[in-house]
Amino acid sequence: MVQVRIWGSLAAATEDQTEVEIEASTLRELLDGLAARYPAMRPQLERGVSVSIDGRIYTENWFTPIHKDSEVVLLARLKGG
Amino acid sequence: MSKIHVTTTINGDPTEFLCEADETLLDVLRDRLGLTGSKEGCGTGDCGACSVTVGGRLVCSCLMLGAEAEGQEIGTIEGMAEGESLHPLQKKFIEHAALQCGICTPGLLVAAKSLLEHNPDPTEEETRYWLAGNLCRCTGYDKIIRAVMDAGKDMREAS
Amino acid sequence: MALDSKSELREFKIVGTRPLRPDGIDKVTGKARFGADITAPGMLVGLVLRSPHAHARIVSIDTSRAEAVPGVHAVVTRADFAEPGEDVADILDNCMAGAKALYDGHAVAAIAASSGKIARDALKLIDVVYEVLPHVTDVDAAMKPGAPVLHEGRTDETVPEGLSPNVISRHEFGHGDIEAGLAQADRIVERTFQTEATHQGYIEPHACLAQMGPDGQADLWCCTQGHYMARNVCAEILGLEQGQLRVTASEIGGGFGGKTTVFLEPVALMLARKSGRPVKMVMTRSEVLRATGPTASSSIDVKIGMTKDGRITAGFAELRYQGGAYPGSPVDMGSMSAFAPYDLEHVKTIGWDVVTNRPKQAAYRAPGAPMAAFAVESAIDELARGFGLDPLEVRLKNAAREGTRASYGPTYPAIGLEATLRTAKDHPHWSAPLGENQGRGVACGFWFNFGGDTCVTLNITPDGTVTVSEGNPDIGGSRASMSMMAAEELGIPYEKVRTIVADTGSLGQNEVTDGSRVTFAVGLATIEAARAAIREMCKRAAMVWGIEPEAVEWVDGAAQPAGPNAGEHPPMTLAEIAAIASNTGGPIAGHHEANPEGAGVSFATHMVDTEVDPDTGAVKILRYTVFQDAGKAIHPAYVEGQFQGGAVQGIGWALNEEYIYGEDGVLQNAGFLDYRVPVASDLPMIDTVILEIPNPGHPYGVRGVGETSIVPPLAAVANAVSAASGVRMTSLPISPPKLLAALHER
Amino acid sequence: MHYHSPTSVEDAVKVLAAQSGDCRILAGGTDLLVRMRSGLAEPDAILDIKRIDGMRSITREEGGFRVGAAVSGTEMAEHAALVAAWPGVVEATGLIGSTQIQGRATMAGNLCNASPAADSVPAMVAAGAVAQVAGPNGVRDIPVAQIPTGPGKTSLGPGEFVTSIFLPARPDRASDAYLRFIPRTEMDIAVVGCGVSITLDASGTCTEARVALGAVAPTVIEVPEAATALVGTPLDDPALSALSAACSAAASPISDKRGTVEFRTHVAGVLARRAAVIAKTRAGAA
Repeated sequence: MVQVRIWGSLAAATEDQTEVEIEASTLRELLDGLAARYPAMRPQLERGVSVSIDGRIYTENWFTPIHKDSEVVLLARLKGG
Repeated sequence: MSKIHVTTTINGDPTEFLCEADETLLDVLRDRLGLTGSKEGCGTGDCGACSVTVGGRLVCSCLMLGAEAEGQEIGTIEGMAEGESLHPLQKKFIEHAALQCGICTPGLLVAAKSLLEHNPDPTEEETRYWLAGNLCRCTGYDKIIRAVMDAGKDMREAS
Repeated sequence: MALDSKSELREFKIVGTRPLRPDGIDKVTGKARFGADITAPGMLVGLVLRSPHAHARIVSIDTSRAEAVPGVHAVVTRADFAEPGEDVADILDNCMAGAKALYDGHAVAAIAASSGKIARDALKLIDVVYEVLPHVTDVDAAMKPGAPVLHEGRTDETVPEGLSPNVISRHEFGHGDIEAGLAQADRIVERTFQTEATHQGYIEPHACLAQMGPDGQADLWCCTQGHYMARNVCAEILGLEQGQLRVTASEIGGGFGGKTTVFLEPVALMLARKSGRPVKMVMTRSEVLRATGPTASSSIDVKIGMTKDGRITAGFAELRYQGGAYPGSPVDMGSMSAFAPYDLEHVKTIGWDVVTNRPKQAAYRAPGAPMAAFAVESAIDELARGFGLDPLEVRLKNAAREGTRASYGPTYPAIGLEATLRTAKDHPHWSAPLGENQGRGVACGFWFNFGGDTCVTLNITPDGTVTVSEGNPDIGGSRASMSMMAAEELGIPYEKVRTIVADTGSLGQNEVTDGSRVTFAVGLATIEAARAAIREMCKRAAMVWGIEPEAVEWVDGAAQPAGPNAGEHPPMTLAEIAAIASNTGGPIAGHHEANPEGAGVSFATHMVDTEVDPDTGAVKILRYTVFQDAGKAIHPAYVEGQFQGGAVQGIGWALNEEYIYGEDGVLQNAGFLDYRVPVASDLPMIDTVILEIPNPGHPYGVRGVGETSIVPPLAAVANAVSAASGVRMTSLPISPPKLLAALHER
Repeated sequence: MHYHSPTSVEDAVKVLAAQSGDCRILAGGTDLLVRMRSGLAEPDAILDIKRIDGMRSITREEGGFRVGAAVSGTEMAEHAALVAAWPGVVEATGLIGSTQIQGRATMAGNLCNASPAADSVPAMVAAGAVAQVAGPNGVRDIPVAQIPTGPGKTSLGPGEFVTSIFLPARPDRASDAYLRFIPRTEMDIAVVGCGVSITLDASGTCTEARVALGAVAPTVIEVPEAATALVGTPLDDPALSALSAACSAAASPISDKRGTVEFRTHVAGVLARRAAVIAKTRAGAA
């Protein structure tokens, strides 16, 4: 299981928990796992998120590995100029 | 409507063109003569990207009619280098990284050349005020001002 | 791909020097071809008819009179476009209005004619019947129940009941317990801040040239930050296959985020399709300001508590951004970045995305962050000064560092904020004397960087020179940086490498030039492409020497035996290997395609001195210094240029730039006369200090540098004005009438 | 559209008389071309006065200066005697736009464009300048203050145009100054402008003064009360305060995108004071 920190707006989908546990070893498994366990989170996941894994930010690479002790934080999808 | 026939000199080349009465010199340069080095950033004289010299005076070519060029000596960015040899200002702009995107660069160079012809040893303040009509959005002007003043120094030493 | 383990020890030969840029001569001689400089035989001129109303139902559009004008070859309205897919629906609606015109300047029709004059005259013959609707341009007004509504049904699940349908989404970030934190404070500052919308103000108006054949093959030339983006979006809108639309990026005359989307391009393609002729479209400056993408305006409540020794006990901000007529203001980015420079136990931000009758916002350099930093850094400054504390010391005391849990969630790796603050404190600027009516301000800023899809192909020519093809428009010298990194890796002189920006037919997908990504991501791909070419060259040398490829290493631009066991062979240079490439297996190239993630975050501290004229409210910038972490500066002159340019855009935002709407919702200052960007005589030199705390996510340690520099100046200037005049300005711009009124109120 | 460039005033008057549509006078063109570009002006014809004899020259006349209607701000600044006599008028004209604009923009054009915020006009009014107007009924002289009648409107009759501006002779110990307020340091339209012209006697007492304000009313206005505040004084602090108060009192501006009523009213007084101090120094006061 991986500990995942989510941001405040998403807590409505997790009964106000800001940390949840998901069985995942890759970014894709993480996102799929979140969607399956917290269906109310799906609209936001579909709009897009970024994920910080051990302090580095990922957006798209499905097979980015996640370790059990990784720090995983969901972020709003990054935009730039 | 009949077009106006204009005989002029551009960068030393005798040039004739036909234009409409309401066409600006900038439109003539860019669209009729293929001299696209002069840029249109605003069309209202507020950005200086279209700067050229007319009879040795710095003007915005967007605020002058093509018809007014009759009998005049026009200088544009395309006439600034002599063959392969760049003008000292052109060299200094590259050396000082005084351009990022480069859209304002032709107008700034024409304006800076005019400055150094009028005032070979300008202060920083004089340089900034002379160039106040040339907007640059990338550089914050720092490297441009340094390049112009450095070129002035080299040109003074060379003369 | 991570920072080279030996990078701390690596002695760069080319990286960190200041060679001349490859496009320099074209740009100083007027030869460089920008968007409006491209022509095609037989091309038509395309012009757009725009709504004079801030909000109106389009009852009917009759184009028959315009179509009858000799010389008019095509007229386009929304009816010409098929219903778009959801992901491009707003983009198309912004390029060509559907049921409603949503802002002053919204495109409602377009014409292609054989001359500009004919097109201009024919535009007046398009009869549009509007039913004018009530409008709203202010963010706070738009949120109120009963405000004029732009769209129904766009509100997402994050928004509670009872608000105007103009409220699109709510974003909440943070951790801890704000009330508990505030309870520990010796003083709490609670204030509301406002910032007006500003425009990127690139000097080159949008321009493009489109042509399309009946077979569905099309070509587009345009000035854009991302020609692959332009291809994909236009293909979807026009119903073309991406492979059939080739887009070539012209030189680009500034973007700053504003050219990360399309405005004219789909319309030009449609005009080209209908007319069967190439169509060129160039915006006027007025069109650029009215109808492209300025940044959001904002209204922000901040509440911060501090102990008397300068520890921030809690930070709260509620941010309301209007991003124009469609969802998508960068309020989420603002909410994430607002407190990012600080190590806070209790922090919370709430962001609201709101639509109004203004043009659809586009990204502008660190989108969303500068206004948030203005609010937070102003409040921190007020607290620090209220306690008589040194504002740099207070920031140092609370600074985020390696191991800090960021306000937006993750734990920071090595970051450079503390270094910028310490350097600022030791800098002579900090201790320089000030005169009467003068004041000094500081502020910190933060921005993310990201990677994205990236392709680079590096070819070795037969004579041993190198060409690099990349897919990101060069907006500020990136071709120089890529050539430098390729030369560094290959061990050859910089002058032997020429980098070009390839069209969409030449490389795979490339993310837009945005998010400060190019030096990071394209640089990384360039280095990898060079390494691939090196591997191939080592293999060729191994063939010649009859040894195993693994026994060959690349040193100083040549293959050489890796050790004594590999045999005695004189090194073979890149040029020598290139010369016999045909004999050893054919041409040699390296390429790299990736979606590199793991870009590093970036911090800056800015310091500014201002003088306030107490009789007129005029503010003069006397001195300015930027301290920013670049990770590793590839070409320091262009890194300085990014610092300086961002600082000056921020100064403009702070002092004089603003969108001014009348009661009628019409933009009143759609020109460079009254949209007042800084001019040369407004400014001093902008001093820069480059710090280099390597990003562990890049082989050379590069961090993006392009955006962070616009984040601190709004607050730094406001703090300096406060120090000089004694009044705290909470509304930007600090234009003279506003400041004078505040001085008189005091 | 038709373009005419006659070479004599007589021909110009004939061309103008022959026009049935909208014919605009082109001097420096820095306002006219902007209007054409934005669609605010769509003239049927343009009459370029720059080739007319005398339009581009500055000549001495009765101790003063006659400045042709097509003389640019830069050309004025290069005329040493003019600068010495009327530094305020020259600096006001030199403030119009950028270096590029100054190479083209003219006092006469600035006057006939009839903007209440025109920089050169308060200076000209303070200077007592007189415009010479040619038209179908011959030539007439008219104080510049009487040319603009409202934003964009002039008192010129059909077929009339300004051919020159006359700046009168200067006594000793007299000078002028012009200041404006703009948000940036260059490139803006005046939010408030103020021209002050004074004459001192040997003891430094002001014997004559004229003060004009721009951008605080539909036209540039002369403020006689401000002049009264100065005459008979050594331009000391009480006089300057009275000047300042008179200018603020005379201002009846509007709030718009460039400034508010309160700002313009206050700054009118600030600028008047500062301009008077400059004029006093220039006039040679100790």
